Amino acid sequence: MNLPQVIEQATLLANEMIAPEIHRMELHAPGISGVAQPGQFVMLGLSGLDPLLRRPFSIHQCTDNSITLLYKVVGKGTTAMAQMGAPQQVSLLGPLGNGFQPALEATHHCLVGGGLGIAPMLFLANHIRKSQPNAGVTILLGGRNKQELLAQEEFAPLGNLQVATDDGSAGLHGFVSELLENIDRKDMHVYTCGPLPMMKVVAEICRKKSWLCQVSLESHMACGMGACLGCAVEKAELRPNEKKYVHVCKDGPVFNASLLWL
Amino acid sequence: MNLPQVIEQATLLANEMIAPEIHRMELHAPGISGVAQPGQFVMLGLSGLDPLLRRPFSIHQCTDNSITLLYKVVGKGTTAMAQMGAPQQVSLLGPLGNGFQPALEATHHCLVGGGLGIAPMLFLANHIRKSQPNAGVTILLGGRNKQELLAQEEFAPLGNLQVATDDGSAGLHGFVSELLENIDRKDMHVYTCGPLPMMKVVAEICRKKSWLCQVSLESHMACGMGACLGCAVEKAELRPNEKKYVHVCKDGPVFNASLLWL
Amino acid sequence: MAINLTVAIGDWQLKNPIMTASGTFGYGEEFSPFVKLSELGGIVVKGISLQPRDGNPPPRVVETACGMLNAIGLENVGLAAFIDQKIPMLAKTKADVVVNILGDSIEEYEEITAALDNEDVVKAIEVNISCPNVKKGGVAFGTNADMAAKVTDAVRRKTGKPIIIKLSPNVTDIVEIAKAVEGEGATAISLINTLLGMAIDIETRRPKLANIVGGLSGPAIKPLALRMVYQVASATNLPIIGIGGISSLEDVLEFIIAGATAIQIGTANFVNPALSGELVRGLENYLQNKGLTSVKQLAGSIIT
Amino acid sequence: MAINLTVAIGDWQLKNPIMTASGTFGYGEEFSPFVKLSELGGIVVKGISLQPRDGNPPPRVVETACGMLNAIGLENVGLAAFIDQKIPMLAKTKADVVVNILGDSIEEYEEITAALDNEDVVKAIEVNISCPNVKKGGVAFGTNADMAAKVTDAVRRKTGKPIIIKLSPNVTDIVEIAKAVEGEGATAISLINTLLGMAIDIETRRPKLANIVGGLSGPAIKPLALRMVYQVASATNLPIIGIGGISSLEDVLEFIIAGATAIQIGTANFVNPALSGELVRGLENYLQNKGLTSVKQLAGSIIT
Ligand SMILES: Cc1cc2nc3c(=O)[nH]c(=O)nc-3n(C[C@H](O)[C@H](O)[C@H](O)COP(=O)(O)OP(=O)(O)OC[C@H]3O[C@@H](n4cnc5c(N)ncnc54)[C@H](O)[C@@H]3O)c2cc1C
Ligand SMILES: Cc1cc2nc3c(=O)[nH]c(=O)nc-3n(C[C@H](O)[C@H](O)[C@H](O)COP(=O)(O)OP(=O)(O)OC[C@H]3O[C@@H](n4cnc5c(N)ncnc54)[C@H](O)[C@@H]3O)c2cc1C
Ligand SMILES: Cc1cc2nc3c(=O)[nH]c(=O)nc-3n(C[C@H](O)[C@H](O)[C@H](O)COP(=O)(O)O)c2cc1C
Ligand SMILES: Cc1cc2nc3c(=O)[nH]c(=O)nc-3n(C[C@H](O)[C@H](O)[C@H](O)COP(=O)(O)O)c2cc1C
Ligand code: FES
Ligand code: FES
Repeated sequence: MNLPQVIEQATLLANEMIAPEIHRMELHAPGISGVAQPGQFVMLGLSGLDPLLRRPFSIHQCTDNSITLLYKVVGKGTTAMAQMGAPQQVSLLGPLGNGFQPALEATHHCLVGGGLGIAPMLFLANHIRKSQPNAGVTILLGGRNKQELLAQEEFAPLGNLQVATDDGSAGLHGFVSELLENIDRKDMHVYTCGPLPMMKVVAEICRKKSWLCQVSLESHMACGMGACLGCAVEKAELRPNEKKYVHVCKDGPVFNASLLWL
Repeated sequence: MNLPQVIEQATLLANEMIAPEIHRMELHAPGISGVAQPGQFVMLGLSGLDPLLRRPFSIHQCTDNSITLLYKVVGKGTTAMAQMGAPQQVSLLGPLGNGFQPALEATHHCLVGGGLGIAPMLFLANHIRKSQPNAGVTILLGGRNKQELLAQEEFAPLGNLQVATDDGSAGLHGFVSELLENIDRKDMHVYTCGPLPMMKVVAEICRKKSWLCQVSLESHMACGMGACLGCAVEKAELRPNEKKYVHVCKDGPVFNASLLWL
Repeated sequence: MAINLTVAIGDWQLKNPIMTASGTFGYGEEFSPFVKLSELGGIVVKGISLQPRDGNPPPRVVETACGMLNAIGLENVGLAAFIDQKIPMLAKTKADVVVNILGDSIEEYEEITAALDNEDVVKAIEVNISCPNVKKGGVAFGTNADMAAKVTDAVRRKTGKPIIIKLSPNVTDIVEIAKAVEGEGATAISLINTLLGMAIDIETRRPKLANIVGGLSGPAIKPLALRMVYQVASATNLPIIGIGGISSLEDVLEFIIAGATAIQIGTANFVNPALSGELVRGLENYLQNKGLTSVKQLAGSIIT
Repeated sequence: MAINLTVAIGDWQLKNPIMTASGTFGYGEEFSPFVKLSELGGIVVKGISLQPRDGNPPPRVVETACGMLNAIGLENVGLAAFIDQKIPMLAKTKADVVVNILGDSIEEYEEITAALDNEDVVKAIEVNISCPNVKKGGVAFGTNADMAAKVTDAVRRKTGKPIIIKLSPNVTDIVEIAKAVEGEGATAISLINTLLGMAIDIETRRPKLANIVGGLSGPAIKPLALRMVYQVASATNLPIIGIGGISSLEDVLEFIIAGATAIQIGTANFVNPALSGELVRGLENYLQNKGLTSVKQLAGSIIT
């Protein structure tokens, strides 16, 4: 079920570095912000022919009129993005894909973000807080170090926040999955985004504890809208005649972990 | 005879629009400005792979530490240039080519610039004024309209300035070549840069009046330094075994009109 | 004055020369938020094979300088599901549909063609003998003039619809192949499909595509595509559909001036999903501004 | 630990794998303000023919997306003037010089080779059977395996110096041509030369190049070049010199990992005339940082 999509000439409102190599970009994009769901993404277009393709980014924050992206400078597209300034125009295609489906009946929600996977979690946390003001929410964030624990201040008021770092510079010295492992609860709904190995561990913990788990995947994308079939990822084979791959952009980016990894 | 060449990371000092689609860019480039001669050019490099090649621009003005370019926005390279701002870094290759050779013995110098061909004339006028303070200098500028008569204020103190416009909005209603035709002088040395048809008329007038004439050519360039052989233009054939083409970047851009067109 | 944008490919009258390329436009529906499909000259759907295919393992796409490599490997729903599920949906859009087909053998090409011959919504069949991303068939037919001729002849006998043969650029002499398919009754030729390329991840020392090699598309290949269109247009009498890196009105005009009757937008659909519709309007405006009344006045108007 | 950058092409020991490509580096002297020529693995000078040539009429170059088209048409001083004027100048630079040669007939290739065989400064001869910009010879030899083999054999008999055959990418099967020249005693293969392309000025409706078509080079063609290097390296035992769109250290590494023994910088010399020298140092630093001691540890290290 894909929601309405638009190509929107968004105006850059702010674009600032918030940690080494990590930037936050806010865009006036009422067409997209009005319909976006947590976990959905946009394809951001750069002018010129090189880089050629749009780049996918999760929606980090969403207000009535604007969306915010949290991105890491890794290559030529994100380098060009980091050099932009307000009030430049940016072409956005979105909102795309199927977002998280917060369980209404869940006794407790647990959001697990690692590294840049923290990005979509803020929108999700805000959404749950708003739509289910009384629901219990635990937020687990992980990063290599303190500086990579992004947007902590924004998360703090939204739930029970716990953090972990690989180098011990903040919170638990270890993996964010250990924080999850330590939770002792019967009914819980887990939402996760981050590096693939982390998400697989999270999904495995959930399987053992019988928690439902939704994971948000990345994949190399050309179109972001189901047309190129470039973003395939292998899924667990259920029945002999079933398709071998799902497509992150239109079947995801959020999947039930059980569909992917059994 | 090519002078020393460098690749210089120049700092942008100013970049402003001075007429519709016409911009002036000043760059801190002491390595180039220290040795540049009037009529020489630089190859300006843009970052990224598209546009790929450097773009050639005449040196419009030259101080001890800086050079100024006067450019028209015509395509993707110049569009990108127009968007730059101080203190960005720009890669310059130069100074390139053979510039004007102001005749020392000339009783009178006449500079004829049309359209963007005005660009190199300012450097030349300043140079003649400095090196031959007593020489007579006439400056003829032409453009399609008043707005295209660039840098008039800078030229005014440097010689006897006359202008012509296609639409009559300033000076003579007609071609700049008519101003030249009207000059009644025996010995004169003419330097011209502008659209090819204009320069051919100028050269023809000079031939009839027995004035020596130096013309500055343009051509599509890949390297600007004699390596690709891309910038060939046909020259007048003098002797049966002579080469058919000259190369604008290293044999020019300034040529004696007689070499090109007899 | 009314501008005439129509062009003909055999009996099929196209509203205008702007089509979309196979594999870059899904089954059309994905683009309906951005383009009114019925306003395009035609849409070419993702290549269909007799049996459904899963396609190649990921990663399947990687960006290169002004271009991209893909190794989708012809993932598609297969002929039966296409007819059952996609044709009814396509019929509703009122788009002029071209079906791109691919077989592992001449018999497969025949069988698919015969099945599609019954479908009214299908205006023409584009025969892909040039896919570099599948092991059998595909490009093997497209790089050999005899084989290309045989496929053309076989398909020709199975349908009265226009047959467009889509050629591979990965050949020494594109004109030889074009003439071979012209001789066997092709209605038109489309070119080019992608060029075989590769990219390597220097950290892992592995190819960036799981399939090792993939097809290069996008603006990077435009000069090659344009040259081939010009060569084939000069050497054959068939209508040519130009494809390769087209991403602006200027690009469209270059191909038409070089001799293309129509053109297809490929990779550029990913960059701007609304592009194809914009180009229809852009072309009309351009002709108007130039005082031309028909796009045919431009076609093949190159001065050499 | 000292890093060993040397590689071998036949008897010729290159200081390092970084060379510059024919036609993009003049006769070397133009670049001496920017690069110490003797520090490069080798420099390949502009193609030399038996007689001097004027080349094609202008315009000869035009930029395309991430690339450029050229139709220089082999303007060059001719064999005699090259030996008289350029060789003494090149000898002074202490550079390792490769001479790129082009003939209209096998006899011409033979005659040029025989004359260069006497010149000490010439470390190897690169036989251009792939120039798309001249009417006769050139690419005609490069697109036919038999002809390519004949040229190789003929040149081979005229010199004891390493013979590098430079292949054309405008072919259906690059491996077939590579094997043909391997069979006739080529010392090494360099690839790729430019791809035949075209661009049209929509205002004048004329080709942007006076020669109508030209050779495409630059980053746009890198994926094709890399694929061909990989294919030829996998199928022959000859050292391969990779060429095509190389403009960064990462590009150099991709070609070496794919199986290239050495590489040549072409169009990128125009963008950054100092690049070739920078890459020698960059490669050394890279190996050091990765804890490698020899560039040979990288060569052909692709994992598939
Ligand atoms: C659905 C989705 C949501 C995403 N959300 C975010 C986000 O919120 N914040 C963020 O910083 N990044 C996010 N990414 C990743 C982001 O799209 C890439 O980092 C970006 O496209 C890199 O562009 P580039 O031009 O800078 O890098 P390139 O020069 O293209 O490549 C640099 C490196 O990034 C890798 N890369 C390129 N594209 C992708 C991709 N699509 N997915 C993963 N790796 C890639 C390349 O393999 C290469 O190693 C998301 C990706 C997807 C698919
Ligand atoms: C020696 C020399 C000195 C020059 N000095 C100046 C100057 O002082 N001011 C100035 O504004 N321009 C000057 N030019 C022209 C300038 O180089 C081009 O306008 C510029 O390269 C266009 O780049 P672009 O990317 O904006 O246009 P593109 O997108 O590359 O092309 C746009 C249009 O410009 C034409 N063009 C492209 N390159 C050239 C070229 N080298 N010469 C002529 N036409 C070209 C194209 O054919 C096309 O029609 C000079 C050219 C030369 C050769
Ligand atoms: C992701 C992708 C998938 C493609 N799938 C097909 C296909 O199924 N059948 C086909 O004939 N061509 C296919 N092509 C080739 C395109 O139709 C087109 O010929 C090629 O991409 C060149 O055009 P472009 O440069 O405008 O993209 C595909 C191209 C891409 C990029
Ligand atoms: C302007 C120009 C001139 C060239 N002249 C020659 C030549 O004389 N002989 C030759 O074998 N290749 C010639 N080439 C091809 C290059 O040597 C090289 O093979 C090709 O440009 C691809 O490399 P690149 O993409 O790095 O430029 C020329 C290329 C260019 C751009
Ligand atoms: S990115 Fe194109 S189908 Fe998913
Ligand atoms: S521009 Fe390369 S030789 Fe003149």
